[in-house]
Amino acid sequence: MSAAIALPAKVEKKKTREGFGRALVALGEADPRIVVLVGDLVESTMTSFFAERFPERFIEVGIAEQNMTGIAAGLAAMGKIPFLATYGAFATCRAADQLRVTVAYSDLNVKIGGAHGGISVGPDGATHQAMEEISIIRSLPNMSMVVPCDYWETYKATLAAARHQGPVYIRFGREDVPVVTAEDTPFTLGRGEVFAGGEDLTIVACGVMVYEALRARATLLASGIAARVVDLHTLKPLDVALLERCARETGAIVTAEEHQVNGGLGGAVAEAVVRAHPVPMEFVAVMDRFGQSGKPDELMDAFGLRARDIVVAAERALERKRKA
Amino acid sequence: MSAAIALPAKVEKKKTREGFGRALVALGEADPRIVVLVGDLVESTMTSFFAERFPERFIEVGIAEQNMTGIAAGLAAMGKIPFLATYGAFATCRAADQLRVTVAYSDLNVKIGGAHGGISVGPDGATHQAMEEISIIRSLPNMSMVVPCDYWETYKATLAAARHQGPVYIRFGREDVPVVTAEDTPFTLGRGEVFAGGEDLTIVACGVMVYEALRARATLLASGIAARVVDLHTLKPLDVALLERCARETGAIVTAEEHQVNGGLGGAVAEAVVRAHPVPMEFVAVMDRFGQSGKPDELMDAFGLRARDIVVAAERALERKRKA
Amino acid sequence: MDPDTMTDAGADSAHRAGRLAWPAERLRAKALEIRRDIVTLLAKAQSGHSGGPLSCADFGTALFFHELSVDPANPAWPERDFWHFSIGHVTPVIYSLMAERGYFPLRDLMKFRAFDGHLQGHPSCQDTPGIEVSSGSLGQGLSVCCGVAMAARLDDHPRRVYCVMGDGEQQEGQIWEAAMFAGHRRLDNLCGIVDYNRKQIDGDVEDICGIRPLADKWRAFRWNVIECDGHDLDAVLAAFAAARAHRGQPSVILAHTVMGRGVSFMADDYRWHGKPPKMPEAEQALAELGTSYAAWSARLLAGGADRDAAPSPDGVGP
Amino acid sequence: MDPDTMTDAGADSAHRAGRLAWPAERLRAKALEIRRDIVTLLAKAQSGHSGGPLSCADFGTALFFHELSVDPANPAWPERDFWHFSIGHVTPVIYSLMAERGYFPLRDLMKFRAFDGHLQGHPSCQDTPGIEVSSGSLGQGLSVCCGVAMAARLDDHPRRVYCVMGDGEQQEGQIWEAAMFAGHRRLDNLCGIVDYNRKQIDGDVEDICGIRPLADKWRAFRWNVIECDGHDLDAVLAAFAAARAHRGQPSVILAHTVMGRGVSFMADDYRWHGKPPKMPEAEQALAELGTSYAAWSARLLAGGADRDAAPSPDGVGP
Ligand SMILES: Cc1ncc(C[n+]2csc(CCOP(=O)(O)OP(=O)(O)O)c2C)c(N)n1
Ligand SMILES: Cc1ncc(C[n+]2csc(CCOP(=O)(O)OP(=O)(O)O)c2C)c(N)n1
Ligand SMILES: [Mg+2]
Ligand SMILES: [Mg+2]
Repeated sequence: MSAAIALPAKVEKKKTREGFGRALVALGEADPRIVVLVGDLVESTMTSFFAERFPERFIEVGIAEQNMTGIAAGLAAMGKIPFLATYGAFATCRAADQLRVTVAYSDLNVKIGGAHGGISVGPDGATHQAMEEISIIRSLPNMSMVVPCDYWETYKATLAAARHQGPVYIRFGREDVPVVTAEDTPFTLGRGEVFAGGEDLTIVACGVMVYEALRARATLLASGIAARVVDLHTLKPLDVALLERCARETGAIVTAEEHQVNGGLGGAVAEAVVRAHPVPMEFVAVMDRFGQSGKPDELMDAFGLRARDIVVAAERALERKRKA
Repeated sequence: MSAAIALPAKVEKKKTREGFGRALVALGEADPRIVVLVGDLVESTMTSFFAERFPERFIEVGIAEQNMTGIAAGLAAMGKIPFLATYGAFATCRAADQLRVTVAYSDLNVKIGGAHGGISVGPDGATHQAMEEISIIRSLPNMSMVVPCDYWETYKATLAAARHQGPVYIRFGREDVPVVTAEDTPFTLGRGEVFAGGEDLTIVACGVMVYEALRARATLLASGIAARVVDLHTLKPLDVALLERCARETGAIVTAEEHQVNGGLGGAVAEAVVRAHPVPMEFVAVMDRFGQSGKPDELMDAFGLRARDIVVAAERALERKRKA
Repeated sequence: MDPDTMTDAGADSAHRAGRLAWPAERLRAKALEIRRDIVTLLAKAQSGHSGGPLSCADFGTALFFHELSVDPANPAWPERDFWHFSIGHVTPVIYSLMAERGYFPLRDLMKFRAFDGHLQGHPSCQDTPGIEVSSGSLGQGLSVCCGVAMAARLDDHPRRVYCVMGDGEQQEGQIWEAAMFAGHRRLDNLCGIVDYNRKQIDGDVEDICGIRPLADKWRAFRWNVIECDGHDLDAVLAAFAAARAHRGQPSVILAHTVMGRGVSFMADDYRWHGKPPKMPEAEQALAELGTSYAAWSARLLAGGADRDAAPSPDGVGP
Repeated sequence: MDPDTMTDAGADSAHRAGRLAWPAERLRAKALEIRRDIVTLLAKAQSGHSGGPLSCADFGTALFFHELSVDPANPAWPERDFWHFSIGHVTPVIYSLMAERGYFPLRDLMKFRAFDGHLQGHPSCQDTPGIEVSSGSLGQGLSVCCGVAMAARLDDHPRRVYCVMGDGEQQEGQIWEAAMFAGHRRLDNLCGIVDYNRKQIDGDVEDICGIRPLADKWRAFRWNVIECDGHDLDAVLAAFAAARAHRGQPSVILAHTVMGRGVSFMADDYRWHGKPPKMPEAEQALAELGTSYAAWSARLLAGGADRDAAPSPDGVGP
């Protein structure tokens, strides 16, 4: 069912947010109900494509994320399909109460594009490196949430969000990231994809960490370890059946995310695993600290978000699996 | 080290928020740096005691939770020890960005009292039943968080929050809840307490669910099952050592909380357990749905937050432990 | 909730569309019934807010029985005006207005805040037909209404949008974000109404965090400001008419009211913001309002929709 | 960070306390240096904001070298005034002002936004000595300053509190919450400064979500409003003096400025809000400012604190 994803020989890189921006145009062409809102961040969120193509359905709200969220709710209540865009830090934290009461409790058809997720945002530093979105959005009933791994997945997640009835949050990063999927790689909201097979352990990743997971897998394979790689793009609803299968079949799990360790992807997987089939888990994540300024690469190294960190975690998990 | 807590023969009931209100007065007497802020909810948050006793150190901000959080930060930057109070839904969601950037990233000495946590708030309904605080606060670096189980624990948590340098969130409910601890029951920020011994499984609870856990333990004991009960009042930092010990010694864990299941107490414990010693876990919590109006008792029944629900979960966990 | 319960009103009354455009005198009589409903349902629930609902009762009646173009039997009627209470805590008046107007049977009011009812403590669009967006966290409603007004503009739809706010609520910054947006966009299909009762939970608004000069604030945010006595129905109707006539700016009506208005011992007393009358208090209040708990609760429980509310078929008045 | 690096400035200069109270002429010369710093550090980092820092450069220099009572060698000096940039993105001007004033060595500016420096993209009080509260999410700073002003009032302390805001930032509702609070509490120890450069990220403020009439807004929130040309240092000093003299209300200075001011190709162009000059552009900019990248970066790297900044021992001026 799932397409096998090989590490590309030559890595093409593209911004996930560009997938968002392009998909919005495609959506806009197909459906007049699509409306896009932005909070003084047209270029950063790549809503500029839509703004140019459909100026009459583009609403610049200015620096007022709470208001933007409420306006989107009002548009949705009138049958529009609004996509709002700002940095993830502000899309979640600044408008959390608006998301909770006006959007989620009302179950309105609002789509949220949260840009600049993760530490790879780079020199802007901690305030702009959103790393709490999964924890916050997962706690709100009725919300769906996707953290796509590359350009194409973001593109497809954006289309899927429009099709889905109800609020959806899509997280994307700032930097160019390796394109690991293809235009025809399957994508279903709510389902994880096994990108590479293996029976020794499972690496469950989302966002840019999917690429790191594939690289880690290659390294592990060289020492005779067969790691399964799951792209868990949808954080909510969670693909519990797949996670249970991976826990049973491989007996150890490493999660990898560019997000706080508390309540993120790792937390979501841990919750599923202890309920279904408890196995040793290791977490590759930001260890409950704020980000900082630096080059994206420096930061990914310093915060331990690299393939090599996944390899170390995998070895620890395997060791524990053997001892258990 | 931990005091054994027996189910009281005659149940005295008291509001946890009263423990907050009383402790603020005691703190105010001992330390002139204590300042209390409220967002148009003096009676509900029981900051009225402090307001009457120290009107000059009491700041009524009005209905502006973002501003209140920032003002508290400014006071803290000048060496005051501000406690702010409002409903938990607004203390977290409405001011999440202010908590993140101004308070937590600055690591300022702001204390937050979040009232009306949980569904037992009753007739006010979903908007006023805060059930996401643990997920949100746990994701913010530098924060500490306590969910006390009764009047005395809230009182002590409030005193401990004042002693601790850095931001602390304390969650309390609306209703009278059984007083299970005594004035001299030990309380240390960051440490869970074993309230009752047992080797068959562990029930980890916080807030009002501690009482339900003790009741569940009594029921289980009648069928020959010895459940350990842990009062995990501090959600952050987490008492990982205690949780590991419980996992090892009892081999199964049930968590019980009046909070969303995603990223709450159960999530925190699951994260610790899969890293330390994976065991079957069952979650008693609000299952990713909004609350509703009703009498507190009706709601606790309907949402499955009763001793009997813990008993059922315990039996499931034991069954899984046996099979594993 | 049983969907059948929800459509009782539609079942036993003619299809009702459009504005009722009742005259002030008739509104006065209806407002008295709304007050009786409010006291009765609060006494029954023994939970909920008394003060704000009573201060909203008169202009609320004018809104529902004169101004709004709606079809209670078909809440999603595409031609409807949009109304929203940003102050979600005034559900007693919201639900009374809705039931009296025919959105659901009057008897449902007797299950206010009840576990087995559909009338949540704060408005929930997932529970109550006719509520379009949930509220209860203050300060969020005007933004929603900006979105609805923008949708109408996009669709070139004549819909008008009404947003009821509190005066204490004016302390929430999001109100001013929305105000700035609406002023900037010249959303003249939008009309705000402030229940200016000078009270909030902890006391006088001007003591807690003064909002004066409120008219200057709205003007500085580029709104057309209309002030009126929010209990004088002639004045309220004139204010609505002025708002409707005004072009190029959104309008806000500062409706000067008295918290708890209509019940002597509640009037102008902030301590009645958030509590219901105990039964003896309710009896006294209902006596002042010319009825009794027994009589009025019987009327409500008798259930059906209010036949008086049926408009002429062309939907422009009785 | 090596704490020793941090106190260089204190080490090689006299203990500096209090206000410098420099005259306008001297401020003009310093403002030119601040602009050179800004362009140089941005060119080095190849990341960061150009436009806002340059529009803040003149009134910022007046604030730091005339108005503020601070002790850069002892940032926690109890008698200090409190200053805070709510617009955290203008770190280039903040850090230049701080370094020139002696908070840390000038050479640190060459590690702006660097992984191994202490100068974060947005102000971080955990990283940079002298930053008291972190910022970077817009709209939060005035609330912090209200808290500081309240603390001063509680302690009967003469501290003055200065908060720099952006004009785009005025769209954030939290600003108006804080404005309402400060007006209500008559916090006359508080002075806001709006960098009124008429631009924000996506273009003209008035196109995006107009904030006009801004003076009326602040007045309606009970503030004393002072308008001035934010690049005319005599006017800025007069504005600060007027704010200091005003009793019974907080004051806000609407400093009319030009985004990117001082660099011809950046001036009044919103596209320079958030990007740094590429090296050839920086050379051109620095030539316009009377220096070169080589010369100015050498000055910065030479490192020490600016000796000119040393006040007379009584701390009331040079
Ligand atoms: C964001 C938020 N903060 C606090 C509350 C709690 N609360 C409910 S009503 C109210 C007072 C509202 O005052 P006002 O708008 O004047 O309404 P009135 O008391 O006149 O009915 C408060 C503080 C809330 N519902 N939402
Ligand atoms: C809450 C929040 N929303 C959005 C941003 C992104 N942002 C940074 S600067 C800026 C524009 C600020 O405009 P203005 O205050 O006029 O500053 P200027 O562009 O003149 O420097 C925006 C939208 C932010 N930092 N914080
Ligand atoms: Mg009021
Ligand atoms: Mg600007």
